Amino acid sequence: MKKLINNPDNVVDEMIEGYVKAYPQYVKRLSDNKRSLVTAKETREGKVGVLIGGGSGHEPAFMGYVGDGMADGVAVGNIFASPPPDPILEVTRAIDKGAGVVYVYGNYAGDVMNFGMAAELADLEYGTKVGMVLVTDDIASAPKKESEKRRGIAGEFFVTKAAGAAAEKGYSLEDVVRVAKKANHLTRTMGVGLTPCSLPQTGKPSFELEDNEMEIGLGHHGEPGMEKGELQPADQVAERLVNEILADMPVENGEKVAVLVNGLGSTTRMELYIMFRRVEQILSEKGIEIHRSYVGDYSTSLEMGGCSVTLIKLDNELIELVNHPADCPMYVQK
Amino acid sequence: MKKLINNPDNVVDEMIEGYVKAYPQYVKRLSDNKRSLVTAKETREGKVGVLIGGGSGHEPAFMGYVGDGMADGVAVGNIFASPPPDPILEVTRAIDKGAGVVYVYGNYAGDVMNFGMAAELADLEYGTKVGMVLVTDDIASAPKKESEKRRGIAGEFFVTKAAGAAAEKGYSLEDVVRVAKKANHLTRTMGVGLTPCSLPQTGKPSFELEDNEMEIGLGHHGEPGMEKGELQPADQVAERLVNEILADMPVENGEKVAVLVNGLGSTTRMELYIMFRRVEQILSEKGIEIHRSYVGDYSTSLEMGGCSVTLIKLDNELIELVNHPADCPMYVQK
Amino acid sequence: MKFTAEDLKTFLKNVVDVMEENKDYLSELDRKIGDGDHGVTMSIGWQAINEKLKEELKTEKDCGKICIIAGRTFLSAVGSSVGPLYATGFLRGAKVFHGKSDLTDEELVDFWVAFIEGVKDRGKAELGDKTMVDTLQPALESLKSQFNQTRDFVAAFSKAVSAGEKGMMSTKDLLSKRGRSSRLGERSLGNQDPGATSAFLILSAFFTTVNSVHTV
Amino acid sequence: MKFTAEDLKTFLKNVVDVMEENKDYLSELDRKIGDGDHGVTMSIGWQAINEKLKEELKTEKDCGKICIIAGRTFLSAVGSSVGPLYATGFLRGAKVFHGKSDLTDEELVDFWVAFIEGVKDRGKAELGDKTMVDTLQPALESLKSQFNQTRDFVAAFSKAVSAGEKGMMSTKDLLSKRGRSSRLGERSLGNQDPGATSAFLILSAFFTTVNSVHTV
Ligand SMILES: Nc1ncnc2c1ncn2[C@@H]1O[C@H](COP(=O)(O)OP(=O)(O)O)[C@@H](O)[C@H]1O
Ligand SMILES: Nc1ncnc2c1ncn2[C@@H]1O[C@H](COP(=O)(O)OP(=O)(O)O)[C@@H](O)[C@H]1O
Ligand SMILES: [Mg+2]
Ligand SMILES: [Mg+2]
Ligand SMILES: [Mg+2]
Ligand SMILES: [Mg+2]
Repeated sequence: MKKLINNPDNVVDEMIEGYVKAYPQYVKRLSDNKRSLVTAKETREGKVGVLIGGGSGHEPAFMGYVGDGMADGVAVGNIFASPPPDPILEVTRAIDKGAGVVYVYGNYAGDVMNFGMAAELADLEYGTKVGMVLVTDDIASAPKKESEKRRGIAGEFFVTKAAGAAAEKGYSLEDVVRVAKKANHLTRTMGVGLTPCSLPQTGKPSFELEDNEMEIGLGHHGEPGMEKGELQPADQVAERLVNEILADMPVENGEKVAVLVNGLGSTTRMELYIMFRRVEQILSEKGIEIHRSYVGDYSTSLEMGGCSVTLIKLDNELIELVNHPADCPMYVQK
Repeated sequence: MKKLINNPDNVVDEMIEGYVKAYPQYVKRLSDNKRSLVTAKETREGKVGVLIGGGSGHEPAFMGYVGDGMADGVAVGNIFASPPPDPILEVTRAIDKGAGVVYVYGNYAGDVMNFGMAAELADLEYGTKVGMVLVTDDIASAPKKESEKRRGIAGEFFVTKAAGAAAEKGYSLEDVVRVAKKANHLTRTMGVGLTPCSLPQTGKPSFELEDNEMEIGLGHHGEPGMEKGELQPADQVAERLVNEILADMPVENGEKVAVLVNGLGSTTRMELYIMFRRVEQILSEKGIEIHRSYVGDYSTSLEMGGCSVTLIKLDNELIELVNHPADCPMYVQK
Repeated sequence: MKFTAEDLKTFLKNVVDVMEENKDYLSELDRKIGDGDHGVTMSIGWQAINEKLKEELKTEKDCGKICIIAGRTFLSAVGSSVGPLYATGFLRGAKVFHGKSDLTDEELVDFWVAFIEGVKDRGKAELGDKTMVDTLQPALESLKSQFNQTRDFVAAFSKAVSAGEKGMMSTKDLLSKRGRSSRLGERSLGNQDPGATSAFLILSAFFTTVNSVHTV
Repeated sequence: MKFTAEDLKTFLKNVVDVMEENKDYLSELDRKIGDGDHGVTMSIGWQAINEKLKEELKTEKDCGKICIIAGRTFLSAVGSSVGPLYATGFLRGAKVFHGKSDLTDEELVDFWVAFIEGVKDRGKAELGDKTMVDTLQPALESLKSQFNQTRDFVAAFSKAVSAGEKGMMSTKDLLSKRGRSSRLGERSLGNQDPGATSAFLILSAFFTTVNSVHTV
C-alpha cells in the first residue's frame, strides 16, 4: 500500500482542509465542526435544505456534490464510517432556511443510527423539520423481497440529484422527500470488484482475490460481495450487471433511463467507456431509451478496482430533475 | 494486470465507441475515420478551430475536452502513440470554418512528426491555415536551457483552455496561437509516480519500483523519470514539486496563478486534496494568489499511481480565458 | 465491594489499553466480513476518551458525568455503527450513576443492565443476528440471575464474562443479519463478529478492574 | 540477381513474421527506456500490411505501388514515432521503384539510400542520438561503399546488415538524445534502443529474402 499521505490518522482532516481551500467559491467549513461543510453561496430563505453525508473514502462523494442544484451541506465521517450526530446537526442548523432539511444517506447501520439521532436532536433542540431519504440501490446486498434492507451505493448520485433539483425548484419538504424516494425506488445498482482497497490506517487489502478472480456484487466499502467469480471480459460483466438490474426492475421498450457507469477508484475511464459501450448495446437492443449518461468516478471506494452500473427509470418529473443544471466542485451540468 | 476489457487489440476502438454513445449531445465521430471526433454542435462560421489529440491512455484527456470553450475536435491515437496524419487531417477539414485551425499537442517525437505531416497536407491539399502550439510544460523532461525539448503533460489542459476560450471569444488564428503559446510559456508541471501502469497488450508494468520508492519527474506514458527516490510524506512531495516549479518559473508575491493537482490514474482524490493542501500552504506563504484550482484526474497514464502539480502564471488576458465557461463531457465550468 | 469514581476511570483506561492492543485483531475480523475498520474505529474512539481521562476527567468524581463524557466523546470521535451503540450504552448507564462517586454492587448491576438494554434499543438487533448483542445479551442474563442468586458481584460478573465469551464464540457459526456483514449470507459463516469481540473485551476489562479492586 | 515484385512482397511478409516473433522483446526494450509499446506498435503496423498483402497487394506487380501501400498502411495503422519514420522510408523508396516490377541491384541500393535518407529527413536524428539511425546510417554507408567496390549486392548487403548490427549494439552505450528516452540521461545507458533493434530486424529480413532469391 503506497499512498500520498502524511500521518494516516490525519487523512480525513487534511483532505477536508485541502478540499475547502481548493474550492472556496463553492464550499466553506462551519466554525463549530471542521467536518461540517456547507455551500459558500447564501441559499434562499424558504428553500428546503438538502443534507448529504457518510463515511469518507468515497470521494468525489459526498462532499463533491455540495453546490447549486445538489446538496446544501455535507457531514463527513471517518473513512467508511458514518459521521456522528454532531456535524450532521451543525449542518442541519446552517442550511435550514425555515422550510426544513432533507437528509439523503445510504442504508447502513451506522448511518441509520447517526442520522437518526441527529434528526431527533434537530427536532428536539431546534424544532427543525427533517425529512429522511434512505438510499437502497444495491441489488446485490439483499434479495428483492427484502429490498428495504439494501445498501446505498453509486445510485445515491441520482437520488441526491433529484432532491437537490427539486429543492432548488422550490418544492416543499414533503415533495422533495417524495421525489427523492421515488428516485430511490426507481434506481438500481450492481458492481464488481477487481482489486481491493486498503484503509490508510491498517494498510491491509479489503478483500483477497486471485489474479483471475473478481468479486461480484461487492459493497461500497470493500465489504466482500455476493460471490467470487472468474474474471470475465468487459462485455460479459456488463451483461451480468445489466441483466440482474433489469430482472430486479423491469424496464419496458420505449421507457427512458439515465445510466451511470461508476468507477470504484483505480479503474481507468478507458475501461468504463468499454463497459458503457456494452450497456448501451443491451439497452438499445431492448428499445430502452438512454436519456442521459454519466461515466466516471462518481462514488469510489478509495483505490478499489472495478465498477458499478446504475440505471434509474425516468418519468417526466424525474426527467426534468435530471435535466436541471448543477454546479458543484466535482459535478457541473449545464 | 486485471482490466475490464475485451480483446486488448480493440480497446481503443471500443473505448471511442462507448464514449461517443455516452455523450451524443457533445461529440460525434466523422464517417471518414472512426478515430476522428468533433463537437456535436455546429460551430460558428469564421471561428478558429481548435484541434487536440495524442495517444490514448490519458483519459479524460484528450477526447474529454471537446466542447464549448475548449476544443472543436480530437484525433485519437493508439495507446501512448500519436495518431497518424489521417484522422488529424479529417478533423482539420471538419472544424475549419474559414478562419484556420490551431493544433495543440504535446512535444513528443511522434506527435511532432504526425501533426506536422497533417498540417503540411492540410495546407497542400485544402489550403487550410494551420497554427501549431507545442506543449512543453514538464520541467523534469529537460533542463531550463533546453526548455524547447520539454514534453507536454498535464499543463496541456491550461493551454487547451486558453486556446479554446480565445477561439470562442472570436480571436484570430494568430491571436489564438499567441495566447496558447503564452499559456504554455507560463505553465510548468512536475509529477511523481508511485505505481506503474501496464499496457493492455503487454500486461507488463511500465516501470519497476520497490515498495518504499517513488519515481520523481516521470513521464506521462510510464517513461522512467529523472530519479528514483524514497517514498516521502505527501507534504514533502508537494514541497519538492512546487519548489522545483518555482525555481524554474519564479512567481512574485502578489502575482496570480491557477493550480492543477492532477491524478495519474489510480491515486484517490483524498490523496490529491492532501497534496493540494500543502501546495496551497506554500503558495500562500509566499504571497502568491491562487485564482482558481483544479484537483482531479485531468490527464492520466492509464492506472498509474501518482500525481503532478501544475502552475500557470496568469496575466489579465489569461485570467479572462481561465474564467471563460466550458462545456465538455469531462469538464464543465460555469 | 467498594467501586469508586477512580475505579471507573481505571476501567476506562483498561479499555483504552485493551483496544489499542487488539486494534489489528479487530480490524482483521472486520476485514473478513465487513469493511475492515472496527479496530481503527475502536482505537479512535477510546483514544479520544483517553484524552478526556488525562484532562477534563482527571478530577471528576461524579460517575454519571464520567459516563456521559465517555459516551459523548466516543460518539463524536467515531460515528460509525459502534459510536451510537456504545455511546447509548454509556449514556443510559450514566443515569444509574447520576451524582454518585461510590457505587454499590446493585448499582453496578443496574449500570450493565441499562448499558446493554441501551445498545439493544439503539441497534434493534436480536440475539443470533451476529452482532455485539450476541456477547452482551448472554452476559447480561448471566449477570442478573447469578447476582440475584448469590449477591456476589465479582463472582457473578466472572460468570457473565464467560457467558459473553461463549456468545462471542457463537457468532462464528451464525449467519449475519445486521450491519455490513449481513449481505454475505453463507460467506459470513466461520468468522467471528468484530463487534461481539470488542464487546467481550470491554466486559473483560471491567472484570479485570473489579478483580483488582476486590483483591486490594 | 533478379528481384521481383513477388520477392518484395516476400520481404514484407518476412518482416511481418519477424516483428510478431519479436513483439515482446521490442516492447521489453522500450519498457526500459521508453513507454513500452514499440513491439505492440510494430506488430499493429505490420499486421496491417499483412492484411494488404493478403488482399489488395495479392496481384500487384508495381514495386512502387507496393511500397506506397506498405508505407501508407503502416502510417495509418500506428501513427506513433515509427509510423512517420518507416512510412517516409517506404514512400521515398517507392519513387525509386516507380512503375517497376523487376528490380536491378542498382535499384535495390537506391531504394535503401532513399529509405534511410527519408527516415533521417523525417526524424532529424543524428548518428549517436540513440535511435534507429544508429542502425540505418552505418548500414547505408557500408552498403554504398561495398557495392561501389564489388558490385555484388548480396555480399554488400550482408556487410551492411553486420554494420547495422554493430550500430544497434552501439546504442547500449549511448546517452539518449531523441524520442521518449532522452529524458533519462545517464539512466538510458546500458539499454539497447528499441527502434535501432526493429530497424536491424527489417534489414536482416531483407537479407534473408535476398539470400533465398539469390540461392534459388
Ligand atoms: N444494529 C446493530 N446492533 C448491534 N450491533 C451492531 C449493529 N450493527 C452493527 N453492529 C455491530 O457493529 C460491528 C461493526 O462495527 P464497525 O466496524 O465499527 O462499524 P461499521 O460497520 O460502520 O464499519 C459489527 O461487528 C456488529 O457487532
Ligand atoms: N526523431 C527520431 N528519429 C529517428 N528515430 C526516432 C526518432 N524518435 C524516436 N525514434 C525511434 O523510435 C523508437 C520508439 O518507437 P515507438 O516506441 O514505436 O514510438 P513512441 O516513442 O512514440 O512510443 C525509438 O527507439 C527510436 O529508435
Ligand atoms: Mg465502517
Ligand atoms: Mg508510444
Ligand atoms: Mg466496520
Ligand atoms: Mg514507445
